[in-house]
Amino acid sequence: MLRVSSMESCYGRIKALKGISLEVRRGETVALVGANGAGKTTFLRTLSGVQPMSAGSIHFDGEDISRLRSDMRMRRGICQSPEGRQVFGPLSIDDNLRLGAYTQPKHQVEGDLEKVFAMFPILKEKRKLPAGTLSGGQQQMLAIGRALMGRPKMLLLDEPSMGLAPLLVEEVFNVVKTLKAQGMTILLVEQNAFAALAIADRGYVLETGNVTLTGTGQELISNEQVRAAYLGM
Amino acid sequence: MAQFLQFLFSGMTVGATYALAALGFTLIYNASNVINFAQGEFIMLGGMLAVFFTQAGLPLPIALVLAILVPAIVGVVLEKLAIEPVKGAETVTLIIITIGASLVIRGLIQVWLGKGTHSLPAFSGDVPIEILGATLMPQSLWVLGVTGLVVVALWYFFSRTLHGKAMLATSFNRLAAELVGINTSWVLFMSFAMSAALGAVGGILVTPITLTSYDVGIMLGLKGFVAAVVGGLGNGLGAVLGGLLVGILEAMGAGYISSAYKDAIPFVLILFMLFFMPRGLFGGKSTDRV
Amino acid sequence: MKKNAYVGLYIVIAILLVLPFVLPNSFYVDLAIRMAINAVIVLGLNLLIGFAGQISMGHAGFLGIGAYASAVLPTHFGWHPLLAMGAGAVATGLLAALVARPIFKLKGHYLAMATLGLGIIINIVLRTEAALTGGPDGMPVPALGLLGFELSSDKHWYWVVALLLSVSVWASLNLIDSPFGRALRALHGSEVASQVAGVDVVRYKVSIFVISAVFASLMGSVTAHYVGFVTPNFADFFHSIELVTMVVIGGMASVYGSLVGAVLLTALPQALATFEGWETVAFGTILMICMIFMPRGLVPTLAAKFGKGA
Amino acid sequence: AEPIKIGSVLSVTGPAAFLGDPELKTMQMYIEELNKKGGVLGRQLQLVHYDDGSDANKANGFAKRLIDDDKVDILIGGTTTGSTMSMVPLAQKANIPFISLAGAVIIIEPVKSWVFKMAHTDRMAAEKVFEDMQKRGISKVALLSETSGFGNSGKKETEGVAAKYGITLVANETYGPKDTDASPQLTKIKNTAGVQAVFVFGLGQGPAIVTKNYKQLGIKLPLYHSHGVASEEFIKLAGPSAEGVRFPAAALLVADKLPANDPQKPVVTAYAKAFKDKWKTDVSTFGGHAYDGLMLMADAMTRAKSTDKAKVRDAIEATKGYIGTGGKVNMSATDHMGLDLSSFRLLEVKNGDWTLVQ
Amino acid sequence: MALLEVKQLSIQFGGVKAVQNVSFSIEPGIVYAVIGPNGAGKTTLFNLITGVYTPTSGSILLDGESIGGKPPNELARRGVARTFQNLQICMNMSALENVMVGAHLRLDRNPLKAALRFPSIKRRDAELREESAELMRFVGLEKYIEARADSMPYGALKRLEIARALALKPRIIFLDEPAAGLNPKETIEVDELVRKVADSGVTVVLVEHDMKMVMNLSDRILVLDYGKKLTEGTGDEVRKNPDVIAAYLGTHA
Ligand SMILES: Nc1ncnc2c1ncn2[C@@H]1O[C@H](COP(=O)(O)OP(=O)(O)OP(=O)(O)O)[C@@H](O)[C@H]1O
Ligand SMILES: Nc1ncnc2c1ncn2[C@@H]1O[C@H](COP(=O)(O)OP(=O)(O)OP(=O)(O)O)[C@@H](O)[C@H]1O
Ligand SMILES: [Mg+2]
Ligand SMILES: [Mg+2]
Repeated sequence: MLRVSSMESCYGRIKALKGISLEVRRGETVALVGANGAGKTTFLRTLSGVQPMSAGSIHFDGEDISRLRSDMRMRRGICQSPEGRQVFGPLSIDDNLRLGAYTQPKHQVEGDLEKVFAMFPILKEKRKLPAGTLSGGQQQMLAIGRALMGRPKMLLLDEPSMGLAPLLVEEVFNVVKTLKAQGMTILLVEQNAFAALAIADRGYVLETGNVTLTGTGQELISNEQVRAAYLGM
Repeated sequence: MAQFLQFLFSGMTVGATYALAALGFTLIYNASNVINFAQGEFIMLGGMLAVFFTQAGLPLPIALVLAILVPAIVGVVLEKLAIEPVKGAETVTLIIITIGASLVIRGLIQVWLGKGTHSLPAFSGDVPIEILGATLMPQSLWVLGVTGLVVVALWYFFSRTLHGKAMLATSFNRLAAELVGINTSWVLFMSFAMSAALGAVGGILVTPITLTSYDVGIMLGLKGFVAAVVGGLGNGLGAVLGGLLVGILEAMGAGYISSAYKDAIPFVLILFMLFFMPRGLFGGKSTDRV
Repeated sequence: MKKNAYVGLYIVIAILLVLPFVLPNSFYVDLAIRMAINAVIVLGLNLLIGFAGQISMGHAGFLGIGAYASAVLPTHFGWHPLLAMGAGAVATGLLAALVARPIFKLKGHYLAMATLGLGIIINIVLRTEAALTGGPDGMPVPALGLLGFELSSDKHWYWVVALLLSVSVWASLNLIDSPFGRALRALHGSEVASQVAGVDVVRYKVSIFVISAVFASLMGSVTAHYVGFVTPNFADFFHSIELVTMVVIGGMASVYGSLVGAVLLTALPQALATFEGWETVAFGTILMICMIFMPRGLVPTLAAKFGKGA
Repeated sequence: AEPIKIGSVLSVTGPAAFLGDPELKTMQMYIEELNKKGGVLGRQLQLVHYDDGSDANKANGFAKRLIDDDKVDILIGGTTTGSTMSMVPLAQKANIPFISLAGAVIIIEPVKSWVFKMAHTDRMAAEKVFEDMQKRGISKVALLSETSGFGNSGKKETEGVAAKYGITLVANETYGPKDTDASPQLTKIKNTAGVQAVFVFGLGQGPAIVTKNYKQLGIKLPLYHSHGVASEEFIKLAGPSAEGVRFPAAALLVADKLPANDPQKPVVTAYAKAFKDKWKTDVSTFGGHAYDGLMLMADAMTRAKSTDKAKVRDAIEATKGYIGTGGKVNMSATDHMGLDLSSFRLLEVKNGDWTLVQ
Repeated sequence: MALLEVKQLSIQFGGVKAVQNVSFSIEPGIVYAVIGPNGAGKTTLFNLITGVYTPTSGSILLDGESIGGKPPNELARRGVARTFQNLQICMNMSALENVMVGAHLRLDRNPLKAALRFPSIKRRDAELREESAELMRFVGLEKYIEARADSMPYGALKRLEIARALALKPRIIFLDEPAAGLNPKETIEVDELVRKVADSGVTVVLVEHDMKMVMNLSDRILVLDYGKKLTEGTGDEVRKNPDVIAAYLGTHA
């Protein structure tokens, strides 16, 4: 479904991605792990088209989307819950979610809203409040909910469990599992590498802008290097 | 009483011209967080072009349409050439760019249409309306009326439509806006087109009262900025009230206190007001958390 | 701030030393003096705008106070010019300190508008109190005597101003790379973070506002004596904007940027003066092009390009 | 031979552009014309001009540039009093003749050895107006002046000479040069007891707005303006509201209405025609000052038979009976303007045109 | 005597009662954790104690002295340092300078002396530069000593905040989710780091959702829920508390 070949991206003169090639098949959940600064966030942003790509190509659903504007990629079904939440602070939670469905037909929005509220009841409780006043974890829920409102064909999650309470971490992973079961394609960046690899079909290990290792989730979990470097075991 | 009423009318008329300018600021600010110091020039363009096209012998409706269309195009060109390329730059940088743009627009009009002052005939004649011994010009009602309409339209757009929300979202967080599929370039494009057109409409409306020349944009732009800030940036109703407030304070100041200090009086009061309302009359509370 | 930051200072001093001997005539000396005066003002303003991140769109007002103190006090009250200059600086400092506390509750565009208003109020007072200030037409300023010898020739002025400039650059470099300067930059970056680190944010904002205002006032006095004539244009809104433009074009938070900005924008109108009607267009175009291609200002952008410290 | 360099600093843009623009146009036009006729003293004239944007500080800088860098032979210009005054010390120091086109009395009072001026003074304008008021038996007047240099100086002079004509100023208001409305001030004046006439001292579009407001508020008192409205534009902008307005102006404005025996007639008709033909805009008296300055200079140089600065200065000071657009000029060591009240005409707007008040 | 004592502390935003009548006290030298579901009021509690917010009611005593409503810089003076859940890094400065700002109060801040380049100031600055670099190594940022803050990844910035807080030489330090955004291995590093800080005698107050880390480190734990105190106790007590399990931990921990 997604094929990225030798993607490069730079901040000024510093190359943050040095030729990443990766593939995600339809319905697959793929985890991306790596230390701070490995380039995971940069990779997701480049995929969404909000970070310029200096070399390489991206094919999605058989189409070359490398030159496509970010909003067009979103319309093709690539939705992202970004790092650092990035909610629209002064807008209400309701509006934040509705904007998540900006590209979607109107009639389905109410139903989707209810689905998100069912997932994160606290958002419903606070739906009229400005998103900026939410606590860190609540904003994280909002960011995930907003991405889901776009009815993604492929969902990009950048550290979705960050700042969430244990109960909710579990909840979020359950959501991912459910979505996966419904056939959604998911690209998951997580520091909680163990949990991520556990539910992923496959995983990639990123190191300073390069893919250094790849395999099924289980393979990676049992890989000595990975265990030492990322799982702290 | 009649005297007070006269000051009030006078202040409202002047204030409404400030309000129209302020609304233009609001529109662009809401889409991009940019304070467009060239806003005054759009007002000037509206008035000057209306004069030029009518003098050139075009039928009035066509002249007016052109006088609105051309500034809109100028606004769009400005956005594409000067604002879009520097997205994410510091506020002051953008301020300087828009100041540069205003110089260019003003300079070109000066070279093209000269430095003369011009007037347009009032839309509904020059016979003053008497109310309780005070007089009000029919043109003032036009200005006030259109200002009112624009506020309502803006309020509806920003608080009731998804596209309005999308515009706000773009100004709050451009990255996130792009991630939810908003074409932020288009949003900016539209905001400049709309506010330039709005400015031009304002320029046409106020010219019968204020006269126009290549350099009226400076003062209107400045007062419009003040009005927009006083009202609370980004709030249409605030912009209008801010404009009226400044206008009325000037008139009352000139009438009751000292005409020499009439321009200073609103500033003194506004400074005091800001000390108690640091985000203007209707500026939203900060929602930033740490 | 790297060690080589001071290299620029030596270059500046070297240029200042050579300049009078290569300039063709006293018009260019005059231009150089005006550039240097502006540079000192812009240095101070850059501390406020570039380093501390607090915009002021009314600084010309402070300049005006200094200039008029030097004009009014000696003319009408017979004060010694140096005393008048000092009084102007003190008055400016007091005024700035008085308004700073409430003003710095404001942020961003609200602050911009408040400072703009302050500048306009000062300007209106200078314009209106015609009995003292000569009104919109301005008034002449008596010559400045220093230790019994009158500053009259351009060359004398040049050396005085060159010395002032060198000292100001040196002091600015020192200041920004000190605990005080770091606190200023930190409150620009994040107010709560600096506050939690112990920075009394309000006090620092007030101090730097006062310092830059006093700088402007002193240089206003110097300009007044040098030109020999003051008008309310010294203090008007456009002059404030011009000063801010110098800061931004040269480069925010860049000491050498201040110099470059001041030099360029002082020279530009002279260079464009022969354009006959097209000056405004040309000036605006140049402003825009500079900012579009170098949004961070000349010096920081070029420094980043050629990999040198700013 | 080397051309004679004429340095000029004019306010071609900014608030005083209304004055500076026709001044520059006139200078350009007549220098070309003089050169076609062979120049002065057989040398061509060269104009070096800078626009001060109505900022006196800039005028000072440009004057320095003209003197030190361009090395001009004479300075003509200084559109506003502020610009002029900021240039005066430089001209005095450099010993270069300086013919100012601005209005205020302080330019020539006290006399400055190298400085001359062409325009009528604001004091004369006030006197001309008061003279007429006196004739009509008006003694209580409201003054509404502009907060520009022009208006401010006018205000001072008006206040100064009022008593001489037995006039008291019962109201004294101001408006800003860029104001778009003066109704509050006019309302206040309207409600002041005893006012018999209103005198407005301003320049450019401001007086037009005041005049419109005056009509809107239904004030019926006689309305006087200063010579600051002396251009066709005023009538166009103020429209029917201008009916009955009186103001002093140079003969230029009514060139075609002057009696045939008026000594100024040939000069002003020729200038008015030439200017209109060349620039396709109406004449204003301010352009006329530039004409006078230039011609006076040419005359003086011819008499001095040299461009030597001191000799030219002396020749200018010795000017007698020169007829210009502003009137008959008789300079002397104590009078560096050389005009008297008779050079001002009092005009009234009737049926959308100027008429001479006899 | 308790180092910090909080009594009946409350704050309200509009209708939202973010913290309600919370009381507790912290003995010097311990690691004290605050946990609770998202939106329970942990960050708000930190904001109250460190002076970012002014309490609606209640009192905060540091060393027995009331500090409620005092501005943050005043508290910094008394040895209170903190990090932020929503990063507060000065992006216009280098990483090292960010840390140096933390030492602000320990320096001579006279602008005149600085402008005149007094040798004493220069000398002290050079020392501080060394000290700050040392702190960066201490938190595991040796790689970024020369870096500009705006070019650093999220996880590194989290640690930069800790270094900056330490530069204050605090008596008590408040850490808001120091391990968020770190992988398990990095979390262990931070875990050790906090241990070292606590061992050096600094009282640590910790908000964290990583239960392993919390249980590992803390001497006492305060549990908040809906702005109210749910319970307080040692790790074991809290872990077994059924209310805490229901509201926060789930079956998982
Ligand atoms: N704005 C920026 N300017 C310059 N360099 C940057 C910028 N943002 C990130 N980098 C650099 O790019 C590299 C990749 O960063 P990225 O944020 O993608 O890492 P990450 O894997 O998401 O890390 P984390 O786990 O901390 O989120 C890092 O070396 C970082 O220093
Ligand atoms: N400035 C504010 N305005 C309105 N509500 C606020 C404000 N600050 C906090 N709140 C509300 O107070 C509650 C507590 O927020 P707080 O950030 O303290 O939670 P938290 O315990 O830190 O959560 P998390 O674990 O998600 O970080 C939240 O419901 C939040 O919406
Ligand atoms: Mg990341
Ligand atoms: Mg929190």
